Amino acid sequence: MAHAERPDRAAGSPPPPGGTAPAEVIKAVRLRHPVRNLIAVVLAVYFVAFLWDASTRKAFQWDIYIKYLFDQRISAAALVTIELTVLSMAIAAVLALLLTVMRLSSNPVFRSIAWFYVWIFRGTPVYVQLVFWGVLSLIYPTLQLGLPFLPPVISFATGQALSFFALAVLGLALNEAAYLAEIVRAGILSVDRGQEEAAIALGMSWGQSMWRIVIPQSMRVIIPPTGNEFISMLKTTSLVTAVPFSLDLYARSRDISAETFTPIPLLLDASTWYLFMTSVLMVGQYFLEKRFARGISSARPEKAAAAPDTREEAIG
Amino acid sequence: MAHAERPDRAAGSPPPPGGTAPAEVIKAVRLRHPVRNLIAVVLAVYFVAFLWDASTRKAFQWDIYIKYLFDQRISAAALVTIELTVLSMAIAAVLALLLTVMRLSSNPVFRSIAWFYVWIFRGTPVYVQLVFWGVLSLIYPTLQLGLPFLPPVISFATGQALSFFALAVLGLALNEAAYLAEIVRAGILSVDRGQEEAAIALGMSWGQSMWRIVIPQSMRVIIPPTGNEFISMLKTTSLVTAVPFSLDLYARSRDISAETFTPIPLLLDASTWYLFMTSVLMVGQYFLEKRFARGISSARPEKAAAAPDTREEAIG
Amino acid sequence: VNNTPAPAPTATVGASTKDATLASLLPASIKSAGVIQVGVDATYAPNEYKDPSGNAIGWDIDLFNAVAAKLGVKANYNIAGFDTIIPNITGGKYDAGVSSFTDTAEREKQVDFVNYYSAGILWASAAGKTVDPSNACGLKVAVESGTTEQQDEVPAKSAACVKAGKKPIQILKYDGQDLATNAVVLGQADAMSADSPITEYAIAKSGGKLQAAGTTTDVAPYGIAVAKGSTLGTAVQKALQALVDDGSYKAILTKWGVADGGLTTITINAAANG
Amino acid sequence: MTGEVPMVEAVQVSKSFGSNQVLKSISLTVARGEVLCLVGPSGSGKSTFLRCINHLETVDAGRLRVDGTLIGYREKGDRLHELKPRDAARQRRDIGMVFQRFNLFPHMTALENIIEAPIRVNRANKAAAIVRARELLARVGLADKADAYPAHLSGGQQQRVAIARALAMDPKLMLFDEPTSALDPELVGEVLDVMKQLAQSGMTMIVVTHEMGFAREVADSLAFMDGGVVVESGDPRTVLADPQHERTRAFLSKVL
Amino acid sequence: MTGEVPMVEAVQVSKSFGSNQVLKSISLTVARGEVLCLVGPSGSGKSTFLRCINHLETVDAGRLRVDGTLIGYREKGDRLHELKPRDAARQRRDIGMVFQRFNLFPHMTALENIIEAPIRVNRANKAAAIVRARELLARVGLADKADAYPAHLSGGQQQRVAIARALAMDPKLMLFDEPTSALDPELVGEVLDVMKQLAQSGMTMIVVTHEMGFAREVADSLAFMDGGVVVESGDPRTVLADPQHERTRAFLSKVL
Ligand SMILES: Nc1ncnc2c1ncn2[C@@H]1O[C@H](COP(=O)(O)OP(=O)(O)OP(=O)(O)O)[C@@H](O)[C@H]1O
Ligand SMILES: Nc1ncnc2c1ncn2[C@@H]1O[C@H](COP(=O)(O)OP(=O)(O)OP(=O)(O)O)[C@@H](O)[C@H]1O
Ligand SMILES: [Mg+2]
Ligand SMILES: [Mg+2]
Repeated sequence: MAHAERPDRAAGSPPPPGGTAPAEVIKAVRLRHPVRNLIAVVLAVYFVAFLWDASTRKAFQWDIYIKYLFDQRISAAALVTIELTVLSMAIAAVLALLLTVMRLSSNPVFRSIAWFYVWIFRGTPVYVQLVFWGVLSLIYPTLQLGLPFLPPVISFATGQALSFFALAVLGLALNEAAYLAEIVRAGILSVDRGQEEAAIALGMSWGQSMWRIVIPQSMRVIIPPTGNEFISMLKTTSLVTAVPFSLDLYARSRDISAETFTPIPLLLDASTWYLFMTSVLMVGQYFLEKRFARGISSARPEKAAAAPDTREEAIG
Repeated sequence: MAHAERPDRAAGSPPPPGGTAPAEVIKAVRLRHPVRNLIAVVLAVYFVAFLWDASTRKAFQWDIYIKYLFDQRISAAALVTIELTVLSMAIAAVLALLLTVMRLSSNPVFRSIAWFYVWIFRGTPVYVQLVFWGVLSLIYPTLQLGLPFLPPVISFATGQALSFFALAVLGLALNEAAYLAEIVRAGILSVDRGQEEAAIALGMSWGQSMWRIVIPQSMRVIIPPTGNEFISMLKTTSLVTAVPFSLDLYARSRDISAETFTPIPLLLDASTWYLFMTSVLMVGQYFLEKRFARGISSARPEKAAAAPDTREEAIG
Repeated sequence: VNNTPAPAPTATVGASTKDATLASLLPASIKSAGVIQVGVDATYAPNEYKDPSGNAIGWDIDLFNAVAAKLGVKANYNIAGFDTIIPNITGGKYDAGVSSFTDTAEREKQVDFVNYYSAGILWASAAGKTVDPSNACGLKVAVESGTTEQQDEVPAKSAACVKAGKKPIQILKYDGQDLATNAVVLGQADAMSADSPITEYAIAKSGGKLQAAGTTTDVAPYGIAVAKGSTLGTAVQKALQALVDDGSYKAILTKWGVADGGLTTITINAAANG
Repeated sequence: MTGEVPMVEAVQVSKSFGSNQVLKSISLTVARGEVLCLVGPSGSGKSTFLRCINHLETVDAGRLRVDGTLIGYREKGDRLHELKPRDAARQRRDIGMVFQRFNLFPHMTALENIIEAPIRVNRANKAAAIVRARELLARVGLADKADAYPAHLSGGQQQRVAIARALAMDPKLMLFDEPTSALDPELVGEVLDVMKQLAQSGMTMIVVTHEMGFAREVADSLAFMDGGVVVESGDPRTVLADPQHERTRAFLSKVL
Repeated sequence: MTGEVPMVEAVQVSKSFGSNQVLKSISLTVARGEVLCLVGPSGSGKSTFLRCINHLETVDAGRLRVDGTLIGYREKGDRLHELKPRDAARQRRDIGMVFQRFNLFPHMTALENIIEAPIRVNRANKAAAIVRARELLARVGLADKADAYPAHLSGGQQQRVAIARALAMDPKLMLFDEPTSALDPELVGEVLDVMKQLAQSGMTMIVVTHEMGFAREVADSLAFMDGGVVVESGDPRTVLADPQHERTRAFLSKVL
């Protein structure tokens, strides 16, 4: 017979805190992991030894590292790197939205052109693309806007109009747009179709359901990879030397080391700044992700929510 | 009263194909999208005009493009690029697995070291990292293996032991490992926790449940971004000039243009090869993804599967 | 693959044989290895550039191969970015830098130079476009990163422009001389500034796409860079002097069409020592 | 008299997805103020039929009218024209729909969920919309949950908010697609109670459900669908007690 | 006589997640060959209790024995030692578990799902394992579905495969955690039938369920849990017909 022994509480009333007559709390001998702990200790010692060694190693020329870390040229170059990043990400975001609308369109012309764009820009190295943008004004000395096969309406000389900075931004933005477009598309596709249907069923237009319902929810999926792209863009700016544009962080640190013949500490300076800036962005991303997950993360029918279902919930 | 009018079929028997007395099929006037269609036509015309213009534009020097497209030096360099890609991805994959195990470990030393690694390598530009690997032997003329603070067991001269090719592969692999580690981790976390529990409940060990149950399923999540990383690596090899290693596709095309003074067609040659190789990889990735989705894509309790639930199902 | 030993110098030009007394001057490490590790930026034709299979060639290479042969060792050419060569010598990765280094007092603080040639600076512009180097204010001038042209010559001219109330020169920095030269051919830059042998060679090879702008100026010695105080410097100096004396030095320069800047006496650190 | 035009009138409605004919000449009418329960096995086309009524799907053949208006098409002379998206949206405003999986907007509170469509679609005054939303929340027994996000509501509460959200548009007709089948058994009752009230208030409703108790008690008629056809229909008590067709009997024996 | 040791014996078992005490001194026994139904509202700790029995969770206080063996700990003298993962796995082999959401391995066919553990864990001969798996599939009425992937099976079929998978390890005890609550009502019967058969064959079972009909018909005893305590337990017919406690009555009035 199965039966509850000692139903020692009056049913219907919550048990007193701590429980009456609590069973002995189990104080078991914890499981040990001797091998794992040994490896961990060895690794930790190696790690410390490596840091210790690095801090004393002559080749790093830490005195020079410190001297130039806050050199005005370096910090000014870091600012240029930030400008490049922000401008090109902003332009890329606008382009990406356009591309996404084109790719989700039912019109085959829009879809094909957007596909072609993404194919070209994802298929070639950004470094090579930047070299191309550098010679843009040679290939197209004047850019003409207007109807094809007719005299142009507007026409301007690319060489004058576009500085190397502008070309660097353009090159980075056009490349990035192809990646962001994929991210935005994936984000929109990730929203449960029922959401759009519920909105449509309420009489909302496609645009309203997109802006009010689908896009806010897709942000949760879009923000993390976009944050990554932002961080990645900050690093990609180190390639603008291909344009050639040479006022960014890496190029300037290289300029200094060409004068002082101390490339290693100046590489370290540049790396430190990159690391600092990307770390700031990572922290920012963390908080942004938290904000956009608001009310969404556990939005599922009660049954599924009751049991911790995916590992992410269980761990994160 | 609600009632079914003309229940003209004997209930219980399937209706004859086509249906008896079919209602008139609706042949409605289709909705037109005049504005959208106009934009599409204009875009298409622009696109064709652009291609037409490019095909005749002198600056591209198509004759030289064709002359060097299958130049033996270019195709040999493409092979070197593939070698760089495959080797560094292979090494990165092994490292990434190690890092993932460390990050999922409950031991804080393992987790911290893995975190530190990922932080450093994701926080600095790969171009700058490659420059670093190039000067590795200046910083560490000899590498010594052994216990810290004791005389080394093995020691070898880095300058001799590591060619620039080896350094390029090493630099690319170490950078890539940080990214792959994130991907593998996300893939493992994406598998429903119930899967591991079911395996554990059957008496399988953690290792068995990982290898037989969790990892095969995580592949569906791991493969697509890993494919992207592979493609991205192929393009990143264009940066090995920073090491400096100069037998890859981009560097060789530059070498040729140094002799011929025709950089634009040679950039196009390199781009064409990159585009070709990445396209082949994309096609390969498509089939790989299909394979690994086997039996998994629609694996959910029947209720949810009955109604198309997410947009991805509805569209893809 | 990148560190392929250069092909042996041809029999007719620069053939030289081992001189045991000179060889004895070599530092022990090189002697035992039998190889001199050389850093070279192979984008500086005709001084040093790459053959179709990617190996370093050029008259600098021919000349140094002859030096190595005199010293009874082989030269191994590591193709490198120009601005990384000197740090690699001070760091001990390369024994020597053979890359058309202009011997300057600034650089002599880092390394010793065995002077082996006298080169000037010469500008070039696209054919049909007249550029005056002494009045290039507001123009775009292409240079290779890390060269004296990038660090000293063009910035000085630009500063003069600013002083005179004119627009500064826009300096376009490229990772290799080939890119800088091509920038002029394409029209991305108005002119380029490089060492005279390079500019002359580029003009000759470009098939009429480039023309000289102004004349050769700022004549200064080239030097083979070695670690400060290394006996390798003396060994190379003596070996070069021997090549000058036996006429093979002249033969190599003549073969490449750059005999104009040839020296008769090989010195060390001419910039500081005059 | 308005009573003469039925609220929903389907005449030989057919619908295929590719080669799969899901609705095979369905004909039925629902009068104003009536409650129709639609039952049938999985895949029989119940959801598809509801979706056609709300023009989330377009019918291929036959005619479907809600309150006398053709759904999905505009009659112009003797030709049919596809509706512009704007006109389709206008038709949907008058038809409320409640889904099996609630489909509340997870990034909005219960109140925001309810006022969203009145404000955006009907351009209602915001203050007025909020007052009305609170009334509706009270009516479904959730006056105190106005500011809760869906994730913090139980399934039954979510579904009641979804009903309030649909009611906020003052629909003439409410469609329910298995509104209780994603709920824990304990929570089913509270949703059915709200629906019962709604039926009693005179709302015209079509309810796809497996809750035979509800059908028996509340529905004016019941239609049993299988394989895309209405196999049998009539008074729910009659059909449930004495099904005429073999397929109906087989299905009911499993469900009851 | 083996009958003297109960199959499951819980003595004042407690379990907390952080500050949330989910099981509060639960004591109960299940004798060999008995079927215990565990019912109670959501969050009352039913699943957690099952998971403790199978050592998917570790108890904080009290003692939990299966077939006389302490679960989760090893007694050595008067001290308790945490089990090594290998020993914990050995304990689990003898306990079958069936989950609400089936948790079949989606990348394996029904047959592969069943033979996986016998081959990997028990190092059974593959041919023998296949023969046995086919027997089990036949027993749950799915002899023809051996090569189907879970995605191509209905929920009821998946759950029956999951039962066969658990049986393939020849467990002494089977735990069922709401095995039918993710199923369409039509499919519930087929799973309950398999469980009924299993009970009749003498398997010891603990079943968390809302199916009171099953409890009444099959269970030897029924325990009602709420807020982490066993409020009431006894013969299922007695408890269901005449619950002693207010909470039990409130719950049953909703579910029945
Ligand atoms: N968008 C779609 N594209 C293709 N086939 C579809 C689509 N929607 C439904 N179907 C198919 O139409 C048939 C009827 O589906 P429907 O959802 O209407 O059934 P149902 O009676 O509501 O079943 P359930 O009880 O499972 O909800 C099924 O075979 C289904 O696979
Ligand atoms: N891994 C966990 N971490 C933290 N809290 C948990 C965990 N698992 C369960 N809980 C909590 O323990 C309590 C009891 O959960 P349990 O799943 O045992 O309830 P249940 O009776 O099975 O309910 P249901 O009918 O919803 O399945 C709940 O409050 C739940 O939130
Ligand atoms: Mg349905
Ligand atoms: Mg549970």
